[in-house]
Amino acid sequence: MSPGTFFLLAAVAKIAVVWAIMLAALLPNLVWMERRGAGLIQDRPGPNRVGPFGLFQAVADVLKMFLKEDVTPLYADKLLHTVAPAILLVPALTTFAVIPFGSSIPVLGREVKLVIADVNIGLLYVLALTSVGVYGLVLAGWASNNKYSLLGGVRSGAQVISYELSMGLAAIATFVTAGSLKPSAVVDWQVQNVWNCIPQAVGFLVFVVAAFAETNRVPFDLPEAEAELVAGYHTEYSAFKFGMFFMSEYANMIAASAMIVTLYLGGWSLPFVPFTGVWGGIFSIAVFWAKTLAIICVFIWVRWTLPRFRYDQLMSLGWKVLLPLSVANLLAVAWIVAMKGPA
Amino acid sequence: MTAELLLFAFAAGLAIAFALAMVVEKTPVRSVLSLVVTFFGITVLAVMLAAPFIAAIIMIVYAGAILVLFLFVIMLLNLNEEAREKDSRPVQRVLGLVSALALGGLLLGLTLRAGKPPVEPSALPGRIPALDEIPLVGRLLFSDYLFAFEAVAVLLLAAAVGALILSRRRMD
Amino acid sequence: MTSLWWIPVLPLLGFVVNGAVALASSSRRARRGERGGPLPYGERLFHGLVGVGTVGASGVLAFAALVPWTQQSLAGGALPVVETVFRWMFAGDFSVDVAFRLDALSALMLSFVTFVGTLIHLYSVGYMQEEEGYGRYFAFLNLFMFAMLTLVLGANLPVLFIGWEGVGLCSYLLIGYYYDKDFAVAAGKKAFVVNRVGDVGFVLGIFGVLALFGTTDFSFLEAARHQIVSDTAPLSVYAVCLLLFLGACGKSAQVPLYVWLPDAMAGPTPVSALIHAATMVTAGVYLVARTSTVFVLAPDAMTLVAWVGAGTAIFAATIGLAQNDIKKVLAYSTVSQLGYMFLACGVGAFAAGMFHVFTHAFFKACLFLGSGSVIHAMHHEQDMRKMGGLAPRVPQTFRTMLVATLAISGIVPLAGFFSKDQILGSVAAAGQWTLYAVGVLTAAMTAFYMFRLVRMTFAGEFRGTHEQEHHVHESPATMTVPLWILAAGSAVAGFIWVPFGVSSLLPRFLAPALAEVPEHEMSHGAELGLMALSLGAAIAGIALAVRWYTGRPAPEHAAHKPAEEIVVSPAAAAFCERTGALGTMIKNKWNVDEGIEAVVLGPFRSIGRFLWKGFDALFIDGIANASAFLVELTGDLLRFFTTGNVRNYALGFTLGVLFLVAYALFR
Amino acid sequence: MSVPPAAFLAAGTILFVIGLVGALLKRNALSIFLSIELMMNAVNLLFLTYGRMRGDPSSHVIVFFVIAIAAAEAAVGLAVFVALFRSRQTIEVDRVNLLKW
Repeated sequence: MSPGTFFLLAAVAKIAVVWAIMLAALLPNLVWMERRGAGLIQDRPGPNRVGPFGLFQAVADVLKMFLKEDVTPLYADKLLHTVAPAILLVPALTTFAVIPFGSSIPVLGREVKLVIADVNIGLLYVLALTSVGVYGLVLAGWASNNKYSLLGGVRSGAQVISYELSMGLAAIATFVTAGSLKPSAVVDWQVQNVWNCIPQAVGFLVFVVAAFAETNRVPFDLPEAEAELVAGYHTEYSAFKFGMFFMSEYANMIAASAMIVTLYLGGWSLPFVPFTGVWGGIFSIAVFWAKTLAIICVFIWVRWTLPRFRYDQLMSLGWKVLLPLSVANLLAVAWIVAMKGPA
Repeated sequence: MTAELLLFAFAAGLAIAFALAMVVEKTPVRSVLSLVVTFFGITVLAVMLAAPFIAAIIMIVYAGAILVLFLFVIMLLNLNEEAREKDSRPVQRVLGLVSALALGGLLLGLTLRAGKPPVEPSALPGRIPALDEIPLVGRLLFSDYLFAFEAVAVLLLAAAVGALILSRRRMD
Repeated sequence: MTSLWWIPVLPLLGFVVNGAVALASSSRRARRGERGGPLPYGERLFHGLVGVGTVGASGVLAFAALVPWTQQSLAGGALPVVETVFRWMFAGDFSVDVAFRLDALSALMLSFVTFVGTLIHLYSVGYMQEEEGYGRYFAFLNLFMFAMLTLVLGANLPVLFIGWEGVGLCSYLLIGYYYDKDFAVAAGKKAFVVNRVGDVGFVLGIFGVLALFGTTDFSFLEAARHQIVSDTAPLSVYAVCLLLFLGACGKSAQVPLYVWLPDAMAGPTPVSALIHAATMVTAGVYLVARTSTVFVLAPDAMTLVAWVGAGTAIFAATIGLAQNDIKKVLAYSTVSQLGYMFLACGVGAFAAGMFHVFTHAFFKACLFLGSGSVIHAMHHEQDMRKMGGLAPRVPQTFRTMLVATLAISGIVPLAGFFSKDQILGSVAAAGQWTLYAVGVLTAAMTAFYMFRLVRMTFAGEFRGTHEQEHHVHESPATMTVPLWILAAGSAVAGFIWVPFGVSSLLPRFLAPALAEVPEHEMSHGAELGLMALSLGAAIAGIALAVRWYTGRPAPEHAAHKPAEEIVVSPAAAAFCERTGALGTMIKNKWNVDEGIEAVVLGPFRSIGRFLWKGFDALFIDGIANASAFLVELTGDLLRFFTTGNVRNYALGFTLGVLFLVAYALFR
Repeated sequence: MSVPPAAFLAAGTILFVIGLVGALLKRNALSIFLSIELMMNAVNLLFLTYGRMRGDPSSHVIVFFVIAIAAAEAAVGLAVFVALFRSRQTIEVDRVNLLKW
């Protein structure tokens, strides 16, 4: 088998693994998790009718989405109204291309790194995708030709752009220590040294808060603040298009959690545990997803615990607190690295 | 070999097609979106030119920031459709089209003539190795182009302040 | 000895503090809309304490520095002390430090400048208490002290020049103290402008010194003493001396640059006493004495100095004969006495000149302060024709002024006698008998007009209004105490020349700092004879004044007459009638101001008017207007292309690029 | 490089011309601005191509600067449009002709 063919096959296999885990296993059940978690926190049962513990609720939801009537408002821009959810969903799903979801597995005598594309501009790739995702929100709001939608779209656009800065700057600090823009290099650095959440606690904090804002989750879910904007940018969406928004929200959440895990929580690694051989590789995958799931739980926990910010509070938090903090963090990290001299 | 050619054809075609769409489109929002797609095509071309960093920057800065800004302004000013009435300056229109196309032809000639590489590319020792682009650019930025870099920083600051002052509502 | 620089800096601090407080206070008053009126007691106390305190402290420091140095110097000679504060400027080999120098000359100046200065500050506390600009006054007075002390202590010509210009500035500021009065403003301007004429000479002189000796530091004096000059051509030394003397003329009010000094009396009287009698105006003499080693290299320049001095002395004295304003008399007297000093310098008796500077400071300050006290008593009446009979009403002022008047008249054994006699003796010894005759004549005139002043002011009966008569009062102690101290000084200051033991104190002390001029020996008898002659001249002047100005025939309703119609002395009036044109000329101050107006200012105004109307308005403005018209025309033509439509512009831009690209492609 | 550089150059030039046509023919100031952005990126592409041909990484730096300056320009330009719209209620360039005097 030529290296080219092997590379191609390996890539396909990796994509299959990631999507299988994410789309088939994680995504539908997150809805169930969220609703059960909400029930737990709010001291009520939550969905418990469909299947054991209501576990098949996800299947029922998906079915419902497919079967409902797809309504497009009369004065909407039909093309953009249709495209917008896709624009939102695609970046969320493709972020995983650069996230290392495991160490490496020996297959047919070759080591296969468990990352779909280990490119050297990984971080920039993620940021670029995030910035494209904004279009989904803004266009959905604009195309609906509805004032609530428009306000929601503009709000979310501004919010995502604002927090993207802090998020990027916080993330850059981890790449400065690792000396590379490859996410896999960051994980390797953490394996050799220490998890970034300890030396870069400030950056970690900024990144997590910004991730909440980026995913439009409570306490930053102003674009869809139901009290003021009905449902924000997806007010005019129904059926499967609404389903895509729904999916993309959870996909974004998974992507953000995965980024947090990769950059700050050691990725697929565990301290003092070597990952070698086939089983080590598989175990590393499990570790990675377990960590991601834990972070997702934090997301859910926060959602049902904290109240929503006001819009001006959101903006001043982003520009006046997080941005200076992340810049200071970056400067401090860069200074320390520069003091240590070239690696 | 052919895969690369195909990719080029796809990206360049995408860019040109959507650039045309951008010009033809009457709705500003659609124009902006077309331009985003064009930029996507340009990004692909940049990656093919061993400039993934620049490609990502184009995506982040242009698509992620500048064009979103355009969208915001469009929404803020509620510019739904360009005026339907006929262009009141037909001479201007024809002359513009003609001169632009003439200039295009000339430029094509000029670029293609200058396009012959001075040396055989493969013989160049200093060819950019795709993997080392970022350190290379970084080192250039902070050595040979340091002054320009600082000047651009100041320019950006000035632009930010200027934009704030320009768009501020007059407090009467 | 390491604190020389504190001496000028202390008054500077006083200036800063007083100035800041005065500014704050006046702006506060302006904000509250308060106008005029004296300051509250607390503010006055503050300004007085700061003003007098800083100058007094600087005086204490000065004496602490100069007394030991003087003792050492007299005991066996002491080298000048030079204290460098910092390097000011340098270029190639040339460098100037801000440095201060204590030697015999500056010690002498320092002693009376700080002493008299402190007394006058004290006097001002009382004199100025009614004034609104009390704080401003003290600030400027302190600034003046800073400048004067810098002038005196400066160890090189540029530093001296700072002081020189500084005192000029303060003089301007204080002459124009009553800035709401036109004549005060005009007088200040006049002083400033006339001084500029002299300063041009001084600056050029500094450059000349630099060219001749390669340095402006006073070390060049020693070089001159040993005739180490880069350019031995007598003409260049002569030119430098003339330029320096021009500066001295401006500052010390010599003919023809004396015109500003009488007008300077527009300032408050203590200012006249301090700046325009005792200290600043003697700076010119100081400069000539300081650079005496250079002057002796150019004997012709010395002769000129002597003649200018003598001419000024008699010229000003004649004008003084007929003045009725009490301060004007003193002003012309000052000019005349300054003439004496230059006369002394001119015949090579630099020590005698400096001696007269020293004694003059005491009695002229005393006279001015006395006149100030009289003016104070008379509620700002300065015309002597409105006075008379004040002796019993202001007895202390009268007595102190009488002492000072006797001193200036040259009555033995008061200060003026010794110094003036020393000058005249030196002139005679040098064999300049014409100059000597002028000097004796001037001495007689001096005695006459000074006693005329005393008699008109204090003798006879009161000629002013009844209100004035009612208000006449003796001044407070802050004014009389300085008067008494200065009167005492006028009485005894002359004794520092009197030979005790082997040789006289002062010349021995000053000798190292001055040029050595070959002594002309005179017999003891001749000396005594000359002394008697000058004393006789003075007594004759006094006698005439006492005879003419009895003050007795006070016309009945003088109080209601305007001052012009009051005839104080019929005898003097009759004499004046008999002299005819000469008397009128003297009354009109020789028409010098009018002459300057006609000869200098008139043509200047004409040139200025021509440049304004003929050159500027027609030619320069013409160019500007023509070019503006051309631009307008071009603009009108080009207007066609500016449609205001951006797309047109963009199209034009594109076409331009099109042509450029075509050129690049088909070239 | 299996794709000839001339192809990249041609693509860049075509994009540039399209942008130019847009800038000359559009009447909406915003659209004109968009066209100018397109022209800039076409030029960026040409820069990258030439840089690749000569093996000179300076081209990347130049492009970097072009992007930075474009960002500044966009910020100020859009602010100008907003201000313009506030005072004239339009950003049609044919109706805004105050550049006349």
